[in-house]
Amino acid sequence: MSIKTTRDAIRETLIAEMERDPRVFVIGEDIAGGMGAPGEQDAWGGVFGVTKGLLGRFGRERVIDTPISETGFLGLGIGAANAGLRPVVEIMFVDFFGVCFDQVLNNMAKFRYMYGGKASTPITVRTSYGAGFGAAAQHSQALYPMFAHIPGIKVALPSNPYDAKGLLTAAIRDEDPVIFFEHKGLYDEQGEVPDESYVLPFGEAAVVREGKDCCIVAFGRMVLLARQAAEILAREGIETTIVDPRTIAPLDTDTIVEAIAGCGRLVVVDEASPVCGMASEIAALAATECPRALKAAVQKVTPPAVPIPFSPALEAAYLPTAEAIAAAVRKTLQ
Amino acid sequence: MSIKTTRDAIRETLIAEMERDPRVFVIGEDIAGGMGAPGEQDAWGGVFGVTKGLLGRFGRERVIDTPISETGFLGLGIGAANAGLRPVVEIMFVDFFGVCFDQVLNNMAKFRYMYGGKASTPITVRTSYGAGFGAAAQHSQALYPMFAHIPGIKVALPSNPYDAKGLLTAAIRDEDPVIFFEHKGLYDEQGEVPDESYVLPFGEAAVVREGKDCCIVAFGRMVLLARQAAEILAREGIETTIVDPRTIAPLDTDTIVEAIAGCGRLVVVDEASPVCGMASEIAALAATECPRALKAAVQKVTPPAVPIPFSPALEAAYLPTAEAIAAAVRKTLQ
Amino acid sequence: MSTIPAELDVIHAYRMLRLLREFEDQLHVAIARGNVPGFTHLYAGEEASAVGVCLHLADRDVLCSTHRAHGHFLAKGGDVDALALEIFGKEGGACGGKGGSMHVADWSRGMWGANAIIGASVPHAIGAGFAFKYRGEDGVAVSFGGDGASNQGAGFESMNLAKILNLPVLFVLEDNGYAETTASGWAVAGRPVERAGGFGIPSVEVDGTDLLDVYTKIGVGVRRAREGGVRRSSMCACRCSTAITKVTRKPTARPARSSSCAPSRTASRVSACRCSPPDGRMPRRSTRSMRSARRARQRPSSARSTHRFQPCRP
Amino acid sequence: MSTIPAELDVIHAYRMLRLLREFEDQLHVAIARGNVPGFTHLYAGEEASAVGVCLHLADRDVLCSTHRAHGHFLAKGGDVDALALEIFGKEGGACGGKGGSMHVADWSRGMWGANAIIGASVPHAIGAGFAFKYRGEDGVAVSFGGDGASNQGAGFESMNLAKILNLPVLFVLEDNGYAETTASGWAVAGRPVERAGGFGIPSVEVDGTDLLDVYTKIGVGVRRAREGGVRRSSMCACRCSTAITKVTRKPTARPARSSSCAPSRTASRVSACRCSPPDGRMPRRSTRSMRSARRARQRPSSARSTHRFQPCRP
Ligand SMILES: Cc1ncc(C[n+]2csc(CCOP(=O)(O)OP(=O)(O)O)c2C)c(N)n1
Ligand SMILES: Cc1ncc(C[n+]2csc(CCOP(=O)(O)OP(=O)(O)O)c2C)c(N)n1
Ligand SMILES: [Mg+2]
Ligand SMILES: [Mg+2]
Repeated sequence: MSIKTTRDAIRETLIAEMERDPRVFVIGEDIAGGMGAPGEQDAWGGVFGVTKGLLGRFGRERVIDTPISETGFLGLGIGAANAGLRPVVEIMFVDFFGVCFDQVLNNMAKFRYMYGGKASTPITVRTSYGAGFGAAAQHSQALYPMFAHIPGIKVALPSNPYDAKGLLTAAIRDEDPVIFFEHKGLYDEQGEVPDESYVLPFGEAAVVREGKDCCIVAFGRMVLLARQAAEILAREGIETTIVDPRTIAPLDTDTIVEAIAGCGRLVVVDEASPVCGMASEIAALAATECPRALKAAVQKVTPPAVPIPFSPALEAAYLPTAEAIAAAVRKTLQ
Repeated sequence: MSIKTTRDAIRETLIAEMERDPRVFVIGEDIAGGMGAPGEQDAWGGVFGVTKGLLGRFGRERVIDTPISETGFLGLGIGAANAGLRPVVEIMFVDFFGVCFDQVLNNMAKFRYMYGGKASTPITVRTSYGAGFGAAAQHSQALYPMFAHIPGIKVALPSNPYDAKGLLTAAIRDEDPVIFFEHKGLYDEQGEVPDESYVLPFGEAAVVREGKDCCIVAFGRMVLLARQAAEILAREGIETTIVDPRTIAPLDTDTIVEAIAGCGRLVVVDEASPVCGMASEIAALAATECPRALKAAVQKVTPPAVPIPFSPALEAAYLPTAEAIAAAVRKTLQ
Repeated sequence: MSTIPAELDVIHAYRMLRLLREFEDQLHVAIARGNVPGFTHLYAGEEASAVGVCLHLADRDVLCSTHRAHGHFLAKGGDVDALALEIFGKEGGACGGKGGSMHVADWSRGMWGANAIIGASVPHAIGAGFAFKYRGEDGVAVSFGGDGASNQGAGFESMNLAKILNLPVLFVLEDNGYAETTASGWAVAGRPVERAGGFGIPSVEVDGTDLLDVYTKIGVGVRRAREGGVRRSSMCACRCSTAITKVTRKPTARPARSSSCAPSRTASRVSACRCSPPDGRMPRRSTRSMRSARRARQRPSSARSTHRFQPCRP
Repeated sequence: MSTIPAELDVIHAYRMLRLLREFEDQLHVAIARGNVPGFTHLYAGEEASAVGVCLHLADRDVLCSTHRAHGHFLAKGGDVDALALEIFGKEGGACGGKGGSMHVADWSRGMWGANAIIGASVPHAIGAGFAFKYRGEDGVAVSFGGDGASNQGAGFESMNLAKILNLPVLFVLEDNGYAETTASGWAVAGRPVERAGGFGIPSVEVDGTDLLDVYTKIGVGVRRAREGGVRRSSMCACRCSTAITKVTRKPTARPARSSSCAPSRTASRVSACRCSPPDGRMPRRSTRSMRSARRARQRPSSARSTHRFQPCRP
């Protein structure tokens, strides 16, 4: 057990799984870096440095740089998975799923069912998401609700290094396709992470904090903001429960509903766009599963429904904040 | 005013708008049919025959068949719209947005905002959706919730010929991108449709039926099933309100919330997959806007979260039915 | 006129050709009678393409197919009954009735499935090829695609990847003259076979109605892929003879689920969904393959029905 | 050595080259100092490509660009101040600060915008070309893309469409040797310029550091597109001289939004984000274009910083 960043936790998971299982390989744009460019091997390790060091250990056979052909290499991963390998494909930014969306929507998500249970596509797709870095409309989206909408894939959304390691291990060992979301703002976050491997099962939410007054359900990096909000509120004497679903497909509705019903008040915090997002999904759970328990209107804390602006000032106004979450909680208590 | 099918209503709208505005043109796979094949011009008019007859009136300059390159020709439409034309692009089945999703997600939806309000992309994209035809997992999806999730596009979901004409007219005249959803099962539905042109503004729901006991919000073809359910229930003395939002982006939340609050009971019927779909979005509205008014748990009537099966027996079990809606309404009244 | 290669079992080859044709001919009748749900695309007339390629393949080799896959399924060794049951949506079907005609697959035979998104399966073939290379196996992956599919971005990206990663993949482009109603002569700029050249991939054009032509020339590509070396990937543009034998129609055998759905003019259109006679628009070359094998007794029925899909009113 | 075409205003051309270079050089300093938010991609070293093409264009012509667009913006006549303000995310910026470096546009000048999805803007160029043809205007649309972009499906589909619809479009492929860290010599199978041939589109390779070479050869393509006829679309593969001048870094000038975000090792990486010296890996051809114009005083700084994007901790 030692303190590690999310970046390092993900990297050590990849290394462990590649050592454990020769079928595991990683593929993506600049995932090693320097392909075809003598003299600068392993300079990058992906645009966020997550896969740095893999090339030296596993060589070009298992650490594969690609051209900018997401449909091609995601499809390659799908085919390799069908053939029994365990590809870990990186789509550099979640926004780029646009150019290879069909391979998710109509292919990897459909195979097992559509081919009568006879196909198996054990692929893991890692991707980065999230705003806050001046990356503007095409490099800052969250988008995971769209993937949760598609039956046939699993979606992990870790909020800390420990969960990242356990969920990624589970993803790689899973017999079905998983999309693994890494928030850009969490790569440098630190936390305790055991050195040995462990699996966090999908579909088990974490109750991060317990308090009787209001339940906050938050996703990914929003869990950090929720914790800050909870601190602010605690100083005011308001006790909150925080639930971090960790995976959104499958979703641990039991734990979430129990927490909502226990508090009678609900705030949902989601970095994704507000319509048909996870905030609505959780609010809907309250309405379908425990409406009688609700003592106040559910509050959604999300960005507005606009593309993500570039200017730092506008982007700051766009994103949820701890203060906005605290205000929403206070509102449920009025 | 005369009785027309949805197919004919859409066709006459296209003709009227093309006659009215020389900037309007239609483009898509086999939209006329027979390109490059002498002797069989205008044989198809699109796979559903909606655009049949346009070629004879407007010629190959304005009725353009394409290769199977959705990214290419949707992008072409976007560029042509940027240049001031009014393209009506057909994506044959909504499932095929997978191969051109980026043009929606990161391009047409983003331009106006991302370029500081200086770009304008008045494109209309028509597409067919829906199950019930043995078309299996890759040709039967609904998917509109994913589009509602993307800020920057408008989404129309007409449930009858009259609305189809008014909404399509509005879409083509709109300065912003619109995706227009046509349910395969509605093409042959008939209804009264004025011969002259009219515009139905986006963001105005229709209250299809009024009754005090329970509010049913239904989308697209589900409105038909909701009406059948209402008839069944009326015979049992249960009076229902039916709201047809008609457009899901923008969504007329005022009318919907008013109807929910008025009845105190809510059933949402959606053909899309249940997670992060419109059913959840409406249920969430109840939880955020009028939870106190709820006298019973909200009921979602949707397919299960699985790919769409081919076998007619399985497909029938997959889809919502009028009886399932009626049962859900009865449940809210227990 | 091609000579018959010594290693070719002509009787087996002819059996396969006949099997593919018979299957489609009988299915065609069932479709015309309204007994088949959903969308069905017949392979009649293109038999020599599937058979000529698959004669070079073993079960361990992988085939990635399109919406028009019955022939690929059978040529790759898939079970006839499982195919039929699947197309009719029955238990015991190759995919348990969940897939239907557009998704038939037999994974045990390396038939990875019909895939009804045009172009979508091409990258899976390079994935299979990647797996062969990764494991040091000598398998070959074959991607089938139509002339229409040749305009989807996925195929180009896959050719580039196959080339730079040096994967054992054969891309077969079955040009039957049309993508639905659109002529390939118009929709496909340049000569399809030359597109591979832009990626440095060797390519060859074969007569997709001539079994010997397909068998012989494709054999070179398959061997190149299997034996490795610097030019593993191949592309072949296969001109098939017949017009599009496309029959898409509505199911009728299903019970109406909702009573309010009054009969509409759909009904009349259904009857129009019968198989139209050969329209004579396509070059009606006879299947030289069969003649070469001196067993041809029948010309391919170049039936083409352009009736569009008519939604059934549930 | 090319001769100077009589109609070329060499002073104007040189001014443009210098403007593009000066802008990037000054921006580079601002970036290194941490004053520019988000991702910025400099065009330094590729000036002759943008200028050589745009000298043939008028405001009514359309240019569709990439993530590396400052040079295209200026060469197409965009306002320098509006560009700078946009890159800094300020009011008065070309997009009101909503777009930033990766989305700079000047619609009044036919500069349709930087677009940071690789390959995504290529189809928009054919849409612009379509509009010109539809309205009977003689405008030309130019699509710029990098060597990396040349492997995205969108570009292939667009070339095919441009050819069969006979649209006035020029596809410019700026091969600067790299897509991020990946060498084009490895990632791009075959010779890029030959890919157009697969679509029957005429193509030419030019030296992207030689203004006269670009200007002269591209002129043929632009004229062909503008004047119509049967071979309207062109493709040009433009070899640019410098290495990738890519500087992506984190903003520092922004106030921390959340107090719990302790400083991390990001800070130390920022300082490493200075412009590294030319790494000598690329052919260091001097900009002959400028020499040709006999005004070159300075070699292009082929600065290449490979520092990866470091998220700032909000
Ligand atoms: C991405 C996508 N676009 C459109 C379609 C609709 N569609 C089904 S078959 C077909 C024609 C295919 O033509 P081709 O590739 O030549 O195959 P063929 O039917 O001639 O065997 C089209 C356009 C589809 N299934 N997928
Ligand atoms: C679809 C997509 N994939 C990946 C990226 C990430 N990315 C940004 S720039 C770049 C390299 C582009 O290379 P090239 O086209 O050669 O342009 P250059 O930067 O060399 O000018 C990549 C991979 C992206 N923006 N979009
Ligand atoms: Mg075809
Ligand atoms: Mg480059």
